[in-house]
Amino acid sequence: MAEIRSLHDAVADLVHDGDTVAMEGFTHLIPYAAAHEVLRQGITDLTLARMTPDVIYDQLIGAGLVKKLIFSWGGNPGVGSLHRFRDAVENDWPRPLELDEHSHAGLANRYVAGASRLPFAVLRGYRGSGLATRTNTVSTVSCPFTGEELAAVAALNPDVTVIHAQQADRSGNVQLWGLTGVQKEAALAADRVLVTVEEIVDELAPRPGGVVLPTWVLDAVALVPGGAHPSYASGYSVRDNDFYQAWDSIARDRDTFTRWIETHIHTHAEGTAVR
Amino acid sequence: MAEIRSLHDAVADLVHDGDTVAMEGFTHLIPYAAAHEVLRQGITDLTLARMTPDVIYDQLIGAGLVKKLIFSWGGNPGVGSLHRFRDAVENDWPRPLELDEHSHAGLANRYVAGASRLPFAVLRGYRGSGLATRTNTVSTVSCPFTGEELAAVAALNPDVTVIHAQQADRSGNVQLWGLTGVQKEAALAADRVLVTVEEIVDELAPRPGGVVLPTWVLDAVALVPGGAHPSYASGYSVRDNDFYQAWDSIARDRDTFTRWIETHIHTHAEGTAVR
Amino acid sequence: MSGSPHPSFSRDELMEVNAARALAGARTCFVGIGLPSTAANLARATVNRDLVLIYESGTIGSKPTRLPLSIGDGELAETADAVIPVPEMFNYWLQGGRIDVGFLGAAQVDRFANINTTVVDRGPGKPEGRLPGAGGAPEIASNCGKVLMVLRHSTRNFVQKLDFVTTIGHGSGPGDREKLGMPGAGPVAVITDLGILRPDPATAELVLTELHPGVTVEQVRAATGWELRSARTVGATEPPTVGELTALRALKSA
Amino acid sequence: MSGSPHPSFSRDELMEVNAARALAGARTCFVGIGLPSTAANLARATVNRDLVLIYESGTIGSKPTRLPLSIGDGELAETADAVIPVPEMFNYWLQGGRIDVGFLGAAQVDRFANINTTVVDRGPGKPEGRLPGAGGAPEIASNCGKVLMVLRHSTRNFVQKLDFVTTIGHGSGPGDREKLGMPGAGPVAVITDLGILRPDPATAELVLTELHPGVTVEQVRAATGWELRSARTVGATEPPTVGELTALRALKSA
Repeated sequence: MAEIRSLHDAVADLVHDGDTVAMEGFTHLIPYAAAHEVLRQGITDLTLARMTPDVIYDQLIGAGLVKKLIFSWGGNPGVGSLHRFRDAVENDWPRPLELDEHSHAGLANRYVAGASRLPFAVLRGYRGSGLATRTNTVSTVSCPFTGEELAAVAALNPDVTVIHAQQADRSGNVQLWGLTGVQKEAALAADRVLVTVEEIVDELAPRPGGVVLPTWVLDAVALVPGGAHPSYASGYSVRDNDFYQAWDSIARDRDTFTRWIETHIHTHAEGTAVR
Repeated sequence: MAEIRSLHDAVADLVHDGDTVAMEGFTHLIPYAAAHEVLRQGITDLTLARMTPDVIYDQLIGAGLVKKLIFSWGGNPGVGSLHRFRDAVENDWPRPLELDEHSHAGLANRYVAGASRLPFAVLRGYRGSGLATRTNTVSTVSCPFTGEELAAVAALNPDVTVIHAQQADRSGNVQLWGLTGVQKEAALAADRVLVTVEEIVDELAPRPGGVVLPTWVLDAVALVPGGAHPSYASGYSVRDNDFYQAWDSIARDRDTFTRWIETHIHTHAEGTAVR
Repeated sequence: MSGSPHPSFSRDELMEVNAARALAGARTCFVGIGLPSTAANLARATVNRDLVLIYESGTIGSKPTRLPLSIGDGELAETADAVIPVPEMFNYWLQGGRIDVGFLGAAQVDRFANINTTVVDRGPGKPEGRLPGAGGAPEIASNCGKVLMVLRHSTRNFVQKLDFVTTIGHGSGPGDREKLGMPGAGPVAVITDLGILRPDPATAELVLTELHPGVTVEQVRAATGWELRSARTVGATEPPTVGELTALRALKSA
Repeated sequence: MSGSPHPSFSRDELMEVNAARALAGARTCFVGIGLPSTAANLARATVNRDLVLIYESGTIGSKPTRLPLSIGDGELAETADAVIPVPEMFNYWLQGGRIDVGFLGAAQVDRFANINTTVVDRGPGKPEGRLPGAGGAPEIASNCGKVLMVLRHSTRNFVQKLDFVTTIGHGSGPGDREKLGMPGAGPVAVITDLGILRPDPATAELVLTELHPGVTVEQVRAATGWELRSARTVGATEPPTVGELTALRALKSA
């Protein structure tokens, strides 16, 4: 059952040094506020999983909290590179970053296997790609009916999944809608789940495209309006494309980045949205 | 692209003697009117697939149109036996009925593999069950990462899938909502798809729980209000539980059944709902 | 509702009330149609108001006001916390280990709580008798945290040897579930119209642990197709309370 | 909109307009972000008003009024015919063979239209340069009916040998896709700011088939890292019309 808690306490209790953490949200509903709380608490040696690391992981990587990244597309969408990610991979700054790199189809299916509590998933993928040679989480399996050889990807079961949603009710049932990405799979694959929400309501009204996660598959819900900024929460906010564009120059330089984190994250109280 | 057609013409063009046909709908939205049109046209030697054969397949089996049944639970839900199904299996009346029998989890995953255009799907299922010894569409596969042996089920790709939905727009895009069962998977797994609908509207308004099938994955849409009776269409009708209970005595006796089919199906014009 | 015993009740009502009681404390229940659905809905009206009912048609948290005839009646979806596709139900929720209790009926059960719902042998020269088939049972029995069963007690149902093994309970004894890689604990109680059988912790064989009011050990043994053993002490189930029977009868007449 | 040639346009606009034209007649397009998204949205405004745009974020039939910055901008979902989970997009729709055209960009492409978007070699003693990675490309290139590519022409992008093979186009020549069990036809055109390359039907090697107005064969060869061959007859692309350029500029400024 999900308890409704402060973001500080939920992060402190659920996210530990050395954990494998998935903070999902495909462009939409990215749980930035929770990531910033991880930054403030200095939780480190993390293995981070996300299909699109995005600026949220660029921040955690640049701050030196990440030892390994599981991902499938590591850019600043529509803008360019993730400079902190590149600097870590290319120059080991501020620490070396181990990579477990996939295609979107493969990583999505790793979460599907995780949510299904199967050890692997099957897809027609990675064919001819060099990706499979760089990871031990892609293999092959033969169809017992046709003999066709297919790709197998290892299940991904994070220690903790963190997502942002529009609404929770007072019992901790959660609903998200709009682009819902792989959030259901990432949540159901994890041992522990933290959800930040825009709003707590008396009753969840069924929404078109709504994904409901019952309270009994969650551990904590934290009320954090604006907690997806600079990404967005459909019905509550719009994507701050200007911030994504501004991030390019912030992250390009180590010192600028470090000052930005110091100014905008460490000096902010818990749960304060970064604008 | 789906053409909007009469039920007669759509069935005549899309369903052929000898086809493998899935008419899906888990208690809700069962495409009875389309099955009755198949009965009227005498399309025969069918392999029928459905998780729950239900009264709809009892009718087609009793009429002698079916040579094989792929299924996972063959009862009259909440009432008892499907007497025509039993008579065919036990006494070869009116013809022998070959069975390919599964668990719900297995058959659902056969459709998933079919929709994914994979040759098989993996599940932790059939363990210790005698079911796997009676079919050649269950096998095993070993996880290439953990060595665990899991069940593999062969993809099910019907020649035709027939479903009933609440609404289509004039371009043939379809929306269904409420219990949507395995209809999306059954439709996307098939070579041809026929959808009967309660209503044709100018524009599909997104609904909570709505499943949208774009016109370009469908072949024909036929307007058949009440086409799910005696099952139901959420928002349009309620389940006719009395009919399901009455079916027990209709189907128990071969002559009573045959007279019922003659009276209620063959003497009815196309698309007339059986009440 | 009153907790005092009710003066008059049927054997079926004893079975249904005790099946509902077995759900006290559970969070989530995967509900088969028929007796399991009666029990689960009665539990929501009595011992476990917060019980989350999960139906294989795709509903999570259904709160029907009357007993559904089928597992897909409209009210199950309309009152649910969430409605999901059937493949997701079996893959993410059932196989995903999200469900505490699976509640099953059966046509035949053996001493190790294995289940047959596929075919029955009707004697030499006669064709097999056809039953509905497996439905969700093999994976429910494998993947739920534990399994409850409810069925009427007769030598036709409680058999020495199953005519077909549809669904594994405890296989041929301790360790079989582990060998088969089944995550859940398997059947923990079989509630009948005569009493309750539970697996002996040492042998996994079903033994008589409770009798319903007015039922004798001999009656149960006579209705069981194998040499039924009794637990060291055989308890007695509490008679249905007025509250339980009122709720049960209201559910059925709604 | 007028069909007459526009007096003034940039190289990028030539690329974008011709990329959009390549989508005439397609029903469905899996749209990568950046240039492919520009082309697909321009196609909807010009040559193919009914084109179904599919974004990997889970939208089917998006109809944005301005160019999205990311593949998950809110307008893509709000204007879509359907919004689905990401795993379903990759499994049922892309792998399911439902999508006619995959439209990809690339950091490096070789003569067989294989793609690198993972890492680049920056010379001896220097660490590999990091690119964003595969995203959806390997399975888009495998499973769409055919693949279009759009990227700027330079020896940095059109290379003799990829530093890493992220995504297979035509492998090492004819038959390779079949051997790898790839259902789709693979890359059929690479549209650049200088012209269009297409695979030679006999060898699967990319050859120059069309030049944009004002571009010479020598310019294209100089911008290509391998000995680029030309088709027997090298055509010329039509200059952008006023209608095309107006639509393109409106999309970009919206």
